[in-house]
Order: sequence, then structure tokens, then C-alpha cells
Amino acid sequence: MAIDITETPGTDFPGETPIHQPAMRRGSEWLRPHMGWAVVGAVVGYLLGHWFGNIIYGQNTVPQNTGQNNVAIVLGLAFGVAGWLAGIGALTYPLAKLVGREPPPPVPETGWMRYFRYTEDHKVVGMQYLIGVLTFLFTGGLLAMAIRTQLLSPTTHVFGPDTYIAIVGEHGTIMMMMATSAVVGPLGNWLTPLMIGSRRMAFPRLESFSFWIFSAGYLVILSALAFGGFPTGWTGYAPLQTQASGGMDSYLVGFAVIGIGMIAAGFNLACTIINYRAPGMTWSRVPIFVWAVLATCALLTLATPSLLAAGYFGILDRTAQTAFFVTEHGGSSFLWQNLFWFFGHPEVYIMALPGFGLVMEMLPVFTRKPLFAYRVAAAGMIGVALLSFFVWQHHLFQSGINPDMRPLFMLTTELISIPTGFLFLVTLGTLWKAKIRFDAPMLFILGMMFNFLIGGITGVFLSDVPVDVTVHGSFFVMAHFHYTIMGGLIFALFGGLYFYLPKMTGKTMNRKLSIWHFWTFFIFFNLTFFPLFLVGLLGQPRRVFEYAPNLQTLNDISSVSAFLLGASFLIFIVNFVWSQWINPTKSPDNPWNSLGLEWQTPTPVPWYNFERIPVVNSDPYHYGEPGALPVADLGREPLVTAGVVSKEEAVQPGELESPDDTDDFDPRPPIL
Amino acid sequence: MSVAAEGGAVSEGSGAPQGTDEPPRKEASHGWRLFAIWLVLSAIVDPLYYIFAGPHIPPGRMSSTAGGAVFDFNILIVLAIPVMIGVWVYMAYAIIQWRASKGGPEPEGGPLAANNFKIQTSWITITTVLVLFLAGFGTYELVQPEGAGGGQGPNPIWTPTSNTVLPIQVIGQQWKFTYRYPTFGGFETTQLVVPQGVSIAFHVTSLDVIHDFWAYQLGVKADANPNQDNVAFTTPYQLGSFVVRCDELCGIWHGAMYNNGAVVTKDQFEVWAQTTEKALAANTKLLPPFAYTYTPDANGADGGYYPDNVDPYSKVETYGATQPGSG
Amino acid sequence: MVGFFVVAVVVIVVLVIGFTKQPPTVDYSNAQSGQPVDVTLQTVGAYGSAPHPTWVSYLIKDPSTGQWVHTSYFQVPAHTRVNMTIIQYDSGSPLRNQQIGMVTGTAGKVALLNGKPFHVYNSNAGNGVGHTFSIPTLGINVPLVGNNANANLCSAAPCTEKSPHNVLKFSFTSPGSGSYPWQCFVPCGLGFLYGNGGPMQTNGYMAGFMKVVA
Amino acid sequence: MNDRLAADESFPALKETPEEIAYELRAQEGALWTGSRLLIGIWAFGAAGLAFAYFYLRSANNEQLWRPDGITAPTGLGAAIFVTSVACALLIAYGNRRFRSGVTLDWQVAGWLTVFGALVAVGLQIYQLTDLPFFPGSSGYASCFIGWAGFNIATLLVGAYWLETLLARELRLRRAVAEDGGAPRSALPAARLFRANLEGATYFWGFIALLALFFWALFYVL
Repeated sequence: MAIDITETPGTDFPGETPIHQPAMRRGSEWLRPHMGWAVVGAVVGYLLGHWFGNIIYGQNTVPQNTGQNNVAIVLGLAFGVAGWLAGIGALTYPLAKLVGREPPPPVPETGWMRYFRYTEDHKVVGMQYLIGVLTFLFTGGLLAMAIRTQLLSPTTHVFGPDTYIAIVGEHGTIMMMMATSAVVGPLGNWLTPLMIGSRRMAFPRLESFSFWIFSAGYLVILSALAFGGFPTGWTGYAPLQTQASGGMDSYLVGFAVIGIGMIAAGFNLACTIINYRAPGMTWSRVPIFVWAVLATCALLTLATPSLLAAGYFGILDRTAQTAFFVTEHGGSSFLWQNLFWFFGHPEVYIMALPGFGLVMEMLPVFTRKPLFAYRVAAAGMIGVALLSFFVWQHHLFQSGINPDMRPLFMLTTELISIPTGFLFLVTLGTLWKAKIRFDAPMLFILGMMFNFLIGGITGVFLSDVPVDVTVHGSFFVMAHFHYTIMGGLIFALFGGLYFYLPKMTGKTMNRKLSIWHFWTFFIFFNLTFFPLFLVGLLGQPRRVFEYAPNLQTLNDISSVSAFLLGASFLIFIVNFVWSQWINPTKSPDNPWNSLGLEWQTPTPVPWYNFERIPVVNSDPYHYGEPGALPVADLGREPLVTAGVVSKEEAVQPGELESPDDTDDFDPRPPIL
Repeated sequence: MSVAAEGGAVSEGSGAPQGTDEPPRKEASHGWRLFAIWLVLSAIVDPLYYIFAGPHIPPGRMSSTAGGAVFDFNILIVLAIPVMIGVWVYMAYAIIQWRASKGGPEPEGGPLAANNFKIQTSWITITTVLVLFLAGFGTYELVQPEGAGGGQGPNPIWTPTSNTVLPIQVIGQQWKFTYRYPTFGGFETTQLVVPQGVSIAFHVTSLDVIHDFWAYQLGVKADANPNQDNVAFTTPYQLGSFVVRCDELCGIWHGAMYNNGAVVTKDQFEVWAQTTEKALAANTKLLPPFAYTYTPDANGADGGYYPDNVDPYSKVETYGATQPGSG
Repeated sequence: MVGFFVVAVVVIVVLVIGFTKQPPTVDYSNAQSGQPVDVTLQTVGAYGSAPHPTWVSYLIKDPSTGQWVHTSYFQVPAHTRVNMTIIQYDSGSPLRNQQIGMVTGTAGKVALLNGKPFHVYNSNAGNGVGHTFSIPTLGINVPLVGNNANANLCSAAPCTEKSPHNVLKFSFTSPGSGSYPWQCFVPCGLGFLYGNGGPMQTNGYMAGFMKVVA
Repeated sequence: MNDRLAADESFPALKETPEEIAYELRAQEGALWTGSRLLIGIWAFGAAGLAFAYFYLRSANNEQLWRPDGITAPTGLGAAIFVTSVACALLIAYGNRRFRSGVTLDWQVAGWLTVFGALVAVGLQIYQLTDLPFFPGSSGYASCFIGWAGFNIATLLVGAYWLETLLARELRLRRAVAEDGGAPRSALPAARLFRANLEGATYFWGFIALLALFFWALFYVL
């Protein structure tokens, strides 16, 4: 732990060592890096990149003929992202490292400005992610309502067909980007160190980087609209991708940027979970949500490079005029599909697994029972993570490649439903003879189970090749994955927010509004998406701006429900604003009476999480056991006595004296 | 998730012996009650579905492959209904019976509540058996009716048993389908007419981006890839018209890329094909000779995505004539 | 807080207005009922001014003012004979798919090229085909024969008849009311892969709707 | 947002015990170990995407345009880049051995030479890109080669950056750890973490050499 309190030197706690610190050179609050500078950096970077791109490529025949310079757009966006990161201060330390500097000792940020800064506090990053994810979600939601507006009528066009597919693509991409971080971003970052009894993340700067590049991704993907949108939907199939206008560059750069953020987030969380578990936090005591995050991290770090490779090839095809995806120049239109789905299917589980983990984590609190089949649940999530690398070709059942592999991919796809089904083994087992409290999070848990069952079972239909011939690429698929992602992940996210916001912000959410939110959300979600199964089965392909007139009734039910579903989100916003800002009610430290380690901290949580590193006694699910040990010894006991650190290994106070007072070298372990 | 119900039911069924050191009387009742509700509901709903809804499931039974898909769909639904009923009944039961406001005993913790080995193993066994059955059944249904109507690429491995297969080429292009009939001089038309009772091989290909040929009522779906022959088989049984839609996003007019096809009797088909062949003869001779794939031209009518001085085109014939801009 | 919401609402309103903006519709439906409607279009090889000066485009003549409007939306009455005149100012090339070199769906399955009827046009000969006028749902397809590429072609809309051009005339009967997509099938998006990007995928250039009103 | 969200910051200051510092130090070393392996994994999956493209396009050989006329990128330059990369990896591996036996100077020399070598390789790669006998879009091979060139530049730059930061840090650490046996021996936390970091960087350089060998074989030999 390198964080030192320069403000309070000389506290005489035994073992605490006052150390020399170089004076902090803190300028004015407004001059230090913050989001405003990031915006400035992004604009400057974009203009610079665009100008540079025009110089090096403007005279080429393609921009001459099309009037559109993809190189300038790509460079503009890339420089813009770099400018954004420079403005927020993400590049300061990586550059200072080049001259061998140790990282500056971070001072805990205070005040609301910290939410607009590049901080090393995982709780601040978690809150930033929360706002970021909700921004993505609401933007995507508005676009979804635009889609449903167009589909109110089979032939009348509120939007032109070109605008409509731009909206469809934008909605899909924004939502997919959001969903990869929806739970891992806010709750994964916020909770993981608290759950494993750590004071910090392994790579806090990388964590902050992952958020700020995620937010840059939002701007990049929105910029597609300024360049005319992209016509490919979120899957970005080539060669349509290669043909498309400038908006496609935003899609490719945006996905690359988000992908880098995903890798950074997964990398940091994986290293943290593996190395920073508190003493006694053995693998069989790790909370199930942490298992879910760890399994997700494996997918985030290992599947995303494939997306980056695919996007990189796409950018090369569009700028350097290579021909990766252009068949008649020696490329292959299947290459994108393979690379994209090799990422894309694990991505589905990047979205699903944290939702599972969150539901399983919260359930014991509301049933007052131990989590049923903990080991099976953990093994199941690892199994899902492994198997998800071997199912990607089920997206290509009709594409004309490898027909002989179809039985195999049908088998692996159906096999993956076994570990996925463990969610139900665990949840149903935990409900058995429980004492269920129906608070808002529990309602969302039950709603999630209801929806995910439909989503999961229709997934089996899709994996079956003969049925897939009919439903592939139709609204049936669309309804299926909205049931799993929205019905599963987003329900889990809102459940998790109602559950954890009292800890995260210290303010309780209004109960009545929460329950109203749940019921409107649940009812209108089902009314929106269930008809779409039928619509798909009746032959409406995805992403069409016109459809058969006989499907209008079903589409209209869906559209009207979608608007009401949007209104349900408004209840959440009203509740959020009301309960957090306008009329906040202070929450107790442990309002749900949970055994989880994260709830044993004071509210609000100190920036160092735990006063003493806790020594963990058991897994946090010992409900209904009168004599059970507390989950952890919150650590008045020194670690040496607990037998965790040997005396020799413990750094003695004397060693921490800086040998040379004139050097700005801090002998304590630096933050990496 | 597939087998929640069976597993759920088993967990209840074998829930009785779980608390052996307790008086088992009351323990057992929940499990058996749930099992009974599940059994009765499933036994009612499944036949109701199969008898009343089953025959009307779209896309109907116009062809061998559509019929196969519908049969498969129905089997899956019949298996899914007990699963879903199981989970939902269990959840409803838990909500009613085990809610905190009803008071009742405090839940029991401890290792038995957290880990019931028997229930876990039976759950895993049952889900595995069901999944393996589904995979086997799906494979059979895939192999059996000539590849289930999915596109099988240039070298299909599941082919119709009949000796006479009528090839029809489907050419996807932005933004319409055209059809060539190689056995009738290779004429190209925008109408899709197929004979009843004859196995048909759709050779699907594209002249530009990826499309997807979806003959909805025929239960045929195959991607149209540039420079690739993607074969899908079906045998139409019923007369009537069917809808062809593009099922892979292909740009602005994707939603408008549809037309109607017709299944007619063999005699009518012969007449139609021969008349059309004659009517289109003038245009047919301007078309390139029939081939299973055509090399699309990456450049447009007036040249240029790739510069003109690059010359990979010369090795192969593009569809239509050589483009002036492409060297 | 309030400022944030105001900004968000303003952004959403601006976006909605931007999204719902479609090219203007040229109205031919005011003609006397029962009388044929004369619709006049032109194609230009390069629109010549912002936002996309290099893109090919269709233009439609407004019947009331006689002005050329840069749009691809026009409106005709239902069940009426529509006489189309298309003035083709662009050059042509051999077709990617000769199937669209055939006139279909028009009265008599012919079109008049500078007064001479034809049914099939061999795009490999002569100046080739520059664009098509096609309404796929009605089965209408007319190849617009190109001009000599070496001639001094019009390069900025609207073109006048001083530039080299071909005149194509054909007629069809409009269907019941509805909104019918029409488009060009010749990959004329210069510099885009397969020539089908840019103007080919943008409303108001090579793609649009024929609105039919009762 | 207003201040109430972050109102309470009046916590007691953090007072770490020496044991806690030691515990976290171990965790940090572990994180460096895990992280460097994970980074190699991430990079390997990215390279696998490229290798997949190579083999996919090669086996598809659409339009016989995988590699018309057996044309390759300039082989001399390719070999030079390959040899430079591998030599750099060997050099830094040797330097690291010397470092472990306590000779920091040798390590510094080898390290700076490696950074220089990596930059030379990047320069050669860029020069090679300007001097290709084919257009990027002319064949599958050409496309994959462009892809590899960019990827290789990124890989070498990351390796050079990582090593450079270590070299610079060692110079800065030097005075602080001098009495404690220098960076190779010192038990000070900064030195321990430095060694963990260096160990990861060395592995990464080994990985770079493997990548260079693999793709050199793909693009110039096969």
C-alpha cells in the first residue's frame, strides 16, 4: 500500500511510519486534469488527426471520388481518443515512466469533482461507470424507441430507410458496448476489492483508464451519426462494412476503443482477484459474484483481442485498401464472421455471467438461507466461460461454411446450457423453504429468473439447426437475446443497484418507487418482447423498415409497450434523483442485514475500504446457522499473529526511511 | 437452463430424504405437492399445445424442410413446456409458501441446506441427458431431410435421395434477388417459380455483399456470399405462393428486398419455364454463361474502390462484361 | 442538474428533427383525375455542390414551378397512367447483371430511347447503361442508356438540355395508395466497394420513394 | 451532482501495519506475475486472430489470389527485422542473467541496445512498408502482410516501451538501493517490485521472439 497521508504526518500509531513525502505540487482545482480538459483534448486531437489524414491521403482517388476520406476520419477519431485520455491525465504517468519516475503518491480525492477525474479509487471509478453505463443505456433506449416508432406501421416511414438502419446499428452497438460493462463496470469495480477484503485494485490506473476509454468510446460511436451512420447493424458484416460510408469508421474505431477498455478492465480485475484476496479468502470462500467476475475477466481478456484483430483488419480494408474481406481480391467475407463471432459469442457470456453472479450473490440475503450448490455454481461459470469459445459457428448455420461441423456446434451450444442451467439449480435450491423478503432487489431477482428462463429456452431452439433455419436472423433471435441481455442482465443490474446503492452512496432508494419501477419494467418488458417471438416466427426478418401488413397488430403491441417501458426507466431516474439528491435518506451500514464482507464496512466506505486488512473465516453465506463465525475478523489482529505474514517478511519501520532525503524517491511500494 | 423443471421436480422429489434427522413428514409434503402440481399441469398443457397449436405453427408444411422445422419446433416446445412450468410453479410456490410475511420457521442453514449432493448430481445428470438427447435429435433432423433447408456451402453433404434434382440459382445483389434456371438455357428472371413434388437445389450466391435467401414458407435459408455457391435443398409439397425475403442486413433497401415465389404443378412449371425461356431469349444470350459462382467486380460502374493499376481481375471473368474502369 | 437535463432534452430534440428529416416530396398528384400524369426526372453524373459534390444523383422537376428539385421522392395519384420522362446526363458502362438491361413492367414492356422503342438493351455495346429506374415491388425496370463518356458531360446539377443527354420515356399505371421504394440498380457509387455505397444508399440521390395517394 | 454525494470524508487516516505493507507487497508482486502472463495471453490471442486470417485466406485461396506468382515482401528486409527482433530478445535474456548475478551495468547496456534494436526493427518495418512490390489489396497475402506489419510495429513498440521504463527506473532507483545491494539484491519494496516487473518484461521479450519467428516463417518461408 503506497498511499500515504501527507496531510496527517506524525500520527503515532504503533507501526505507522511517518515518511518523507515530496510536497504535492497541486495547482488550482480547475487546472488539474478533469473531464473538461478531456473534451478539449478530444476536439483538438480530432482536428489534428483529421488535418493530418487529409494531408497524407487526401489526394488518393478514393477520397477524391467519394468525397470522403476514411483515413482522416480514422486518424481524427484515434487522435481524438488520445486527446481525451491526455486531457483526463491518463497519459501523464505512462510518459513520466519513460524517465523512470515512480508514480506520484495519490492523495484521496474529495468533493464532487473527483467523479470527473482520473482517480485511483475503485469506488469512484465504480460510480463513474454507473453514470457512464446508464448514459449508454438511456441513449440506446431512446434509439430503441425510435426503432419501435418506425415499426408502428408496416409501410409509413417516420425515418428514411437509410436513417432507420443507422438508428438500428447505433442502438445495437451502443447497447452491446454498454452491456459488456453494465455489471462488471459499476458493480464489479466497486465491489470486487470490498468483497475480497482488499484495500485497492491491483492496477488502479488501468482501471480508471478502462472507464475513461469506455467513455471516449461513447463519443466515438455517437460520432457515427455525424458521418451518416453505418448500415451494418452491430455485427458489422463485411463486405457491407467495407462499402459503407464514414460512420463505419466510427463503429470500427469505437469498438476497438471499447475493446481496449474491456481488456484493461478485465486485466485489472483478474489480477486483483487472483492476488489481492485477504488472508483466509480461499477459493472456496470467494463470494459467488467474484467468481462470476473472474470468469468474465477470462472472457474479457481473451475473447476481445479477436474483436480487435477483426476491427483492425476492417480499418485496414477501409483505409489502406487491403482486401481481408473482399473475396475477389483474395480475401474472404467469412473471415469477419469467424473473427467477429469468435469474440461475439464469448461476449454474450461477458454480459450474462455478471448478471448470474449478482443474482446468486443477492439471493441468500433475501431468502436468509445459504447459497445452494456454491461449488457447482462457480464451476458452472468457469465451464460457461470455457465452452463459450467453442460455439461461435452457431451464428453461421446458414452461411454455407463447414456444414459438417454443424452437428458439433449444435452439440457444444446445447452443452453450454448445462452450466448455464446451474443458475436455476442454485436459485431454486436457495428458494427451498426459505423466508423470502420481497424488497425491490428480490423482485428483480425473480423477474430475472422468469425472463432468463424464456431467453435461455429459446436459445435451445436457436441452437437446433432445423428450427434455426426458420428463426435465424428473424425477430425471434432479436427477442431471444433481449430476453437474455435485457431480461437477464439489465434486471440483475437494477436489482443490484437497488441492493448496493445504499452502500455505494449511503442513501436508500425510495421503496415505493422501486417497486413501481419493477412492476412496470417487468410487465412492459414482457409485453414488448414476447410478441416479437411470434413476429419472428411469422417471418419478419431483423432490421427491416417495412414488414408484412398482417404483422402490424403484434408490432404495435410491442411498440406501445416499448414506449411504456421507456416510461418505466423514467421512474428509475426520478427515484434515483429523488432519493440520492433531492430528498436523501441516510442508509444504515448494513440495511439488508447481509453477511457479505462488503457490508461490514462503514457507510460511506472509507477510501481505504478496511481499517485493517480483514482475516476471512468463511464464505459469506452462513445464513440460518446460529453459531456460525462472522464472515471475517475485521482485523484488530495483526497479520503476523494470524500466521499469514512471517516476521521476517514484514517490513520493519526503519526500512521505510528514505535513505536520501534529497531524492524524491519513495521507498514504499509504489502503486503500479 | 433447459431442464429446470425435471431437475426442479427431482429436487423436490428427493427433497424428502434430505433432512433425515428431522421428522420427515412435513418435509416431504412440499416436494410431493410440487411434483404433483407440475405433473398435472404439464400433462394438461403439453397435449393441449400439441393438438391445438402444434398444427398451426408457422411456417407451415409447404415443403419437406418446412415440415421438418415445424416438427422440430413442436418437439422442442413439448419438452420446454414442462421445464418452464416446473420453474414457474416452483417460483410461484416459493413466493406463496415461503414468504417472510407469513411468519413460519426460520430457514435452516448448514451444510445440508447449502450442498445436497444428491440433488446436484441428479440435476446435472438429467440436464445432461436431456441436452444430449436434444443434440442427437437435432442432428438426426438435420441429416434426415436433406440438411433441413440450411445453406450447406458448395459441397453439400446431406443431399436429397431423389435422382432428379432441379437446380435453381439464386443471385443476391443490392437490392434484389434474381433467379437463373440452368436446365432451361440459363435464363435469368425476377420470378421464382418451383414445381411441386420435385427436389430443388437452390444455388445461392451474391454479386456484392452478403445477403440471405429466405424462402419463408419453404423453410429454406441460405446466405448469399460473393463468389460462393451455397446450396440448400427442399422439396415443395403444397401448391401456393410463398415469400422470399433477404435475411441478412445488406444496406439501405434490405427491408424492401423481397418478392413472392410460387409452387405450381410440374406441368405448369414446364409450361412456365419454356415460355419464359423463349420470352427472355434475347436477354439470355447477353448474360454470361451459367456458372455456380460469378466474380463480382469490386469496382462500381465507373471504377474505383481499388486503384485501376492493380490488376487481380484479369484472371477471372466477372459477372457481366469486364468493367472499363478495372483494367 | 437542471442545466444537464435541458441540454439533454435539446440534444434529443435536435437529433429527432435530424433523424426524421427526409428529402422533399415533389407532388404530381394534383392533376385532374383520370388524366395521365407526366413525371420528369433527370440524372446527373456529379451533383456538383455540397454536401456531396462528387455523387451521382437523380433530380425531379417540380410540375408547378418547373424547377429541378434535388430529391428522390415524388407523389402520384393512384390507378392513373404515369408517363415518365427521364433525361439521362450521365455516361454508362456495361452492366454487372445484364438482367437489368431489360425493360420490364412498363406499358408494352418497352421504353422509348430518344423516341425509339426498345425492350432489351445490350449494355456491352455502345455507351452502356448509366442507371436504371426500378420499382422492384411493381416489377418496373428501365435501363437508362448512357452518354458517350468522352463527350463534354454535365457535371453539376441541374443540367440543361445543352449538355449531351438521352431521353427515355415510358409509361405505367400507378398502383393503389402506398409508398413504393424505387432505386437505381447500376452500381454507380464512384469509389465505393462494389459501387453500391454513398449515393446508392442515401435517400435523395439514387434511392427514394414513389408515394401513391388515392 | 452536488456535494452531498461525497460529503463524508472525515475518516480516520489509514494506518498501515508493517505486516499489511508486506502482505500487499506480496500481492503486488503476484499481480505483476499474473499480469505479465495475462498480457502475453492477450497478445497471443490477438496474434492468433492474425494467424487465423493468414491460414483462412491461404486455404480458401479465393480466385487463386492468395499469393499470385509466389510474390513475397522483400525477404532481405524481412530477415533483417526478424534477426533484429530475435537478437534483441536474446540480448535482453542475457542481460537479465547478468542482472540476476548482480551486474547491473551489463544489464543496462544490453537493455538500451535492445530498445535501440527494437526501434531499428520498427524503422525497418516501416521502410519495408513503403517498398512493397504489391498493392495492399492485390492479394490475400498482401492484406495479411500489411496486417502483420502493423501488428509487429505495435508489439515491438510495447516491448521497447516496457523495457525502457524499467531501464530508466533502475537508474533512478540506483541511489536509493545502493546500500541495500543494488536493484538485483535489495529487499526494499521498490526493488522487489522492480524485479517482478523486469521478470515479466523478459518473458514478454521471449514472447516477441517467438512471434517474430512464427510470422517470419509464415510470411517469408512457407
